[in-house]
Amino acid sequence: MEFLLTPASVLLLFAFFFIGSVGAVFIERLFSDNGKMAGFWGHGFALLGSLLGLAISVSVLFFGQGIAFTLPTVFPNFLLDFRLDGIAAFFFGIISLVSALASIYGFGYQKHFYGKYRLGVFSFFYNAFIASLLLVPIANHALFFLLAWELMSVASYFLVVFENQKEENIKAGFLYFLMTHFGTVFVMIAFFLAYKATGSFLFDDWRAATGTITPLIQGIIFGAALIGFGTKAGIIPLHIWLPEAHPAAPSHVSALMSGVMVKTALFMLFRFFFDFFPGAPMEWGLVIILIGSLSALLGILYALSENDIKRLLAFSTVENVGIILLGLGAGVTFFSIGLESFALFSLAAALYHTLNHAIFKSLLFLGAGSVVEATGTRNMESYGGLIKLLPFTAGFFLVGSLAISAFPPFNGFASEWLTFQSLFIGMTSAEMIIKVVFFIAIGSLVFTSGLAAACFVKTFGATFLARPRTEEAKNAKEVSVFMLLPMGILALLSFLLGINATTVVASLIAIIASIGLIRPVTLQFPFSEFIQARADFAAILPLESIALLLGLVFLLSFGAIWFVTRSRKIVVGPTWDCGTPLGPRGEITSGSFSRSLVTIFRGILRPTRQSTVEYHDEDMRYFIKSQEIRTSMSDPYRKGIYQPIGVVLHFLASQARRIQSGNVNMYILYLFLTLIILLLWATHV
Amino acid sequence: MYRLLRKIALTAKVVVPEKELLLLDTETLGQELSSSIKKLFQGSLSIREVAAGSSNAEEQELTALSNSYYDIERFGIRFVASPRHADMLFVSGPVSRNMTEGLRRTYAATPDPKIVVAIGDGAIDGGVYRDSYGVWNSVSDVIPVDFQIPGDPPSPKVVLASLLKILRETEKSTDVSSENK
Amino acid sequence: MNTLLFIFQLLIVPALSPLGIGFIRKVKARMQNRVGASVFQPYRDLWKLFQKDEVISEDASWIFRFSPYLIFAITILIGASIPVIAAVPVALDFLPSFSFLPAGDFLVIIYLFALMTFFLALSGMDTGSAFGGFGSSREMMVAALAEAGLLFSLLAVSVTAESGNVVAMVGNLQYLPLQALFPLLIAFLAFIIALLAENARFPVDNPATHLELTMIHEAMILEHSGKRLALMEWAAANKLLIFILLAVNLFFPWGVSLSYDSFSGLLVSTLLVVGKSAILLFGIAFLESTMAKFRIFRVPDLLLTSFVLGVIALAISITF
Amino acid sequence: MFEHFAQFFFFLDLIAFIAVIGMHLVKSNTNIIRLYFLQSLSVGVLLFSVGLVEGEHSLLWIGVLTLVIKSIVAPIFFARLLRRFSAQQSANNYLSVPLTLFVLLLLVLFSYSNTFLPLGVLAPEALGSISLGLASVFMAIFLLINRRGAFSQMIGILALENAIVLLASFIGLEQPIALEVGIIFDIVIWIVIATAFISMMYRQFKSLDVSRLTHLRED
Repeated sequence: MEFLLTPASVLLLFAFFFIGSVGAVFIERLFSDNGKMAGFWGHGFALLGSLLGLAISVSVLFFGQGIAFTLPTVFPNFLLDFRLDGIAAFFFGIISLVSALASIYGFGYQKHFYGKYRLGVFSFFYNAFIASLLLVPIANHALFFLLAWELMSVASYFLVVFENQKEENIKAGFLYFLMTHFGTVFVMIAFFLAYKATGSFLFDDWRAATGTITPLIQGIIFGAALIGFGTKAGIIPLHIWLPEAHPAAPSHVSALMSGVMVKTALFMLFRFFFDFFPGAPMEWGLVIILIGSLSALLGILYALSENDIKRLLAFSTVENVGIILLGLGAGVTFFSIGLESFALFSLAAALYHTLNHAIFKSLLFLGAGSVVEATGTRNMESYGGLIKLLPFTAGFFLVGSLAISAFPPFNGFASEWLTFQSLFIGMTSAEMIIKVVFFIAIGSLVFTSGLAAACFVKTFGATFLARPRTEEAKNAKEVSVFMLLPMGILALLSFLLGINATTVVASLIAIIASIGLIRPVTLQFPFSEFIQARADFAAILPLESIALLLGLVFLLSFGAIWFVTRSRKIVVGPTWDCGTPLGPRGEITSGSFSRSLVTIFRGILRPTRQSTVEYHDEDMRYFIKSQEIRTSMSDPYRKGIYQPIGVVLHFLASQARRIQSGNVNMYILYLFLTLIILLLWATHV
Repeated sequence: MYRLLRKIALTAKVVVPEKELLLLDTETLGQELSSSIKKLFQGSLSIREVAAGSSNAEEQELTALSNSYYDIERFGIRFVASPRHADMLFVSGPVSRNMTEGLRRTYAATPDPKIVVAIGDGAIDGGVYRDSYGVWNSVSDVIPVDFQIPGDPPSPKVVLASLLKILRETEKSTDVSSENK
Repeated sequence: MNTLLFIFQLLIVPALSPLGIGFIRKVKARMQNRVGASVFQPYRDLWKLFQKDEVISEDASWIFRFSPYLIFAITILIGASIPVIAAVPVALDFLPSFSFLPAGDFLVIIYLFALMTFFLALSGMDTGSAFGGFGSSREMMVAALAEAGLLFSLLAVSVTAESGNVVAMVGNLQYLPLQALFPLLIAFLAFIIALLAENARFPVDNPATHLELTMIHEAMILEHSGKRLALMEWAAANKLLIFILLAVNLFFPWGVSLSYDSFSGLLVSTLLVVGKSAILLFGIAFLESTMAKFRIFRVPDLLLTSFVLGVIALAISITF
Repeated sequence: MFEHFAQFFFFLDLIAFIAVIGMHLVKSNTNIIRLYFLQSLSVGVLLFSVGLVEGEHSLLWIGVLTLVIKSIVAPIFFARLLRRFSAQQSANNYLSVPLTLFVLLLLVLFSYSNTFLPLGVLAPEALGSISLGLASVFMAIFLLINRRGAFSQMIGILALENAIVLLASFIGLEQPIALEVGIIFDIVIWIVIATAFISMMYRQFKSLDVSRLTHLRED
């Protein structure tokens, strides 16, 4: 096992991904089986790499011994510095777990692309994407991190536009590219400011130089980091790319993007606020909480009004990111007012929700992927009755919906319960401003969890229950075992993580403690300590006993009732609908299900509704031949924020074009003038 | 207008004199009814009323059953919404063409053990609408009918009395069948 | 001895809940100067339904067949974990660590009720009938909005009683001075509105009607028959009784005995609890007989007032 | 040792400086080539002699290489190019001659002004030739701006390159040999590209006048 703790294992991991990506392109050349072999090769090596990654992170967490090493490079100020400490190992583990399962899913899903798209290219970018995802948490040098960050954005861009025959995928890819680089600009601002303040690109120096940073610079760095990583995480005003890009990608990639890529941004936020520059003032905590509650509430509202299953899941990612930010913000606030143990508690809640969201969101995305694979369309209005055709997918999707709506025996409840507790603690703190903000946070979290339950009843009900509404849904078939296995594992995980929540919380607190919040920065972290902490948590969050009790009571009642009514027979007859013969359109659709809630929140959602009526003869408008009602949601962000910015930019660009006179000499004149000005400035400054 | 007024003036106020019916008053009738319901339906009989092309006369009478004077709820009888919840089906009116499918579905949707009762002359043999093109003449042409309550429409008391008769007969038939089972 | 109490605690709520429903129906009948069915009629209804066969729709999946059991089990679990006549967690003799205390946390109760509504709505949609679908859609709307008022009112109580567990709350509240319990009155109002919304009582939904446009809870169980219908009715009755008991014991905690040993204490506590619940049930029945049902899109304003009342109660209870 | 030949180097520098001025004034393309030949010759000789003086073998090679390519191969190549397109004449300026001269004067004054005094610290003894070199660099750039004909602009770039080499050698920036060879190699590439560019332009617009390019801009 010691091999796993040496730098060689990390390098071997990236070697796997390298072979996977480059090899796949050649394999596609060799075999003319429209990419089948290349797909297997790519997904196979991605699986190998992720399993190794999982092994590394588990061994690091278990032995409590981090890995840190540097690789010199040709360029002077650019070191490939790796650092796998407790918190990085946690995220490393999540990423490799989800990518391993996504790769297994990929084996089954790839027949979706035979003949239509080049699987060699897909495997190349797929492996590059996972490699960059794994690179992000362990990069310990600013430029190295930016390289990994950029590689991640570019690789995911190509995966988003991979199915390029659909026009909207290209547009989604473009918007995604634009927004991620808008975010990367702010990330760079934060990094270069930090470089200017601490004089080096190495994160270790940043950690050491915490005292020297002036509050103003620290404020700007936090602001830039929040906006930069917020764009990637998809907080509300900067989220418009997320519901476009995630559904466009192939399902197991969107599971990776939603489940894991969003978390890398949150990981860096965690690093910035607690690892590099701890001691952020209280206002930052409150800002994060407000952003979190806004994202949570609006995210689930938009999810509720969605009829495209993958867009719905993408919006629900925005909601869950909001919930994670609530925990993070609470941590920052407590840390700034000196309540360290509560800070640890709420950070553990945030990280726990990160882990849970990664699991049940990828489960839901894989489920949605197999539904899309079976029916061929993403529109929920054309699903229905799939539980009888895709029984296993429906079962796992149900587990995912229960977990995401935070119901007791599952893991979603454990982390949401913890977030609630940390918000309750904050509510009773001294200052008035903290009380108000925590009130808002609790209010938004309560409404969010209520609406999340409504949203996932709609999703599950409209997709799987009652009768198939269209032909595609009628002849859907169950997906291959490759796709069911990862979903099964994820469903089991989300139940197990829910059951022994106390172990997970205690170990998370041990991990967080290791990044120098309490003790000096250490690679090692005291795992023995966490065993003792587990006991007092068991009293607070007794999820195992709730699950046990529910199981016992269920068996008791089931047995008693079965005994009493064993002689009764069950007759299967047509659905009673006040006698009316029920066609496929009789049952409720996803749009009409959420209609009541959308009408209540119409102030925020601003639903638009056009109805076109066609009469038999125009002048006598009595007998209607056909009537069509089209309801849709207006996108206030695109109209309110991004359209005006676009107009301004366009205006500026058209002004700038004026200097483009087309005459070569003019351009050289501009060059010459700037040269003169620079010389003057250089010599006079 | 004149013919209508004449009809109102001439029709007798009391259609069926009470003593003629030789029936007991509501109170005692109700007690016997609830005791037999206790025996047969464990004290709770739920009825689903299906208007299969009826002239709504029977419905008026049945609604009267749940007013404060008759108040059948105290004897354990309840009118329910869905045939799924019902033990007994009251079918009124000669089954019209467009209600046939609905009636069949209702019958199929009622769980066993169920009793179908045709209420009112219309349901029994078509009544005033007999042999018209739009009706089936009687409920028994569409679904198997167990009992009938004559009257156009039968007064609430008649309904109660016939209900008691129905339950007594089913009691006897269940006793017989349970012996020979 | 403890096992006996354990079983008593397990069965008390399901045993008494039909009585609550019967009492409300009796009072409503009396209001319409009808004699009305006897108070024990719901027991007979349930017993008859258990004896009947079932007709299940062909479109229904295993969720329709499975969820009545789960819903019923959840109500029993919560019923066992709330303080009925004594605020004391009881554990089995031979398995001391195994008690209903953990399920008493008020967040767990709220989310268990949400789980119950989740499966109720799913089984409503499962048969593909238009009424079931719309019933579920409205049910989820009401449940989503009512959860806020519910949580804030219980939160106000938990903050005043400094404990998250319902059983412990009742114990702590008894020692608090009267004026500390003042904000709980506002919280009580919020809780009552949430109670009416969650249990499909009057201003939100009419339990007796079957008018397609207005029914919410009834619409979802239109397709159930036989034992599944019985389970649904019983679960709804359990839920109502649990809410009543919570409202009574949490907001007016005096008299609830803190241990099972003194018989006289238990007697007083039983009388008090029964009396207070009767008053509350009478209030609900009175409400149902004297006011009209709200239009569906005025219900959110009602639930919003419950949310605001809850927030006010919480704000006051914190500042003191 | 360097001082004895300072006069001689300054003289070579002066020739290159005059060559660049000449390029501004002369009308026909062939004369521009001749002036370019003159400039590269002086640069080559300078490099060669500095190599001799300093005893740097690398500079010797560079000097020879510059002489061979820049002053022999390039002019012949260009002359043949001009003959093929028979575009000997068209080499006029944007600005009239007096204005051009006035701008040249400004540039020379600017390079001699004290803004570049700190540069002197690099090679105190050769201050005069540094500002001269700077002036020739500025004038070469101005040549690019001023000339209408694409051909003369091309030559202008090469003249600029020579002026930079001259300035660098005076300041004493001993570029490593790799860089020198690299630059010369660039020149070769540039010549190939320029010919292709000129021939395409010629075929397209039947003249080498740059102003025709303006309607290429899509508005």
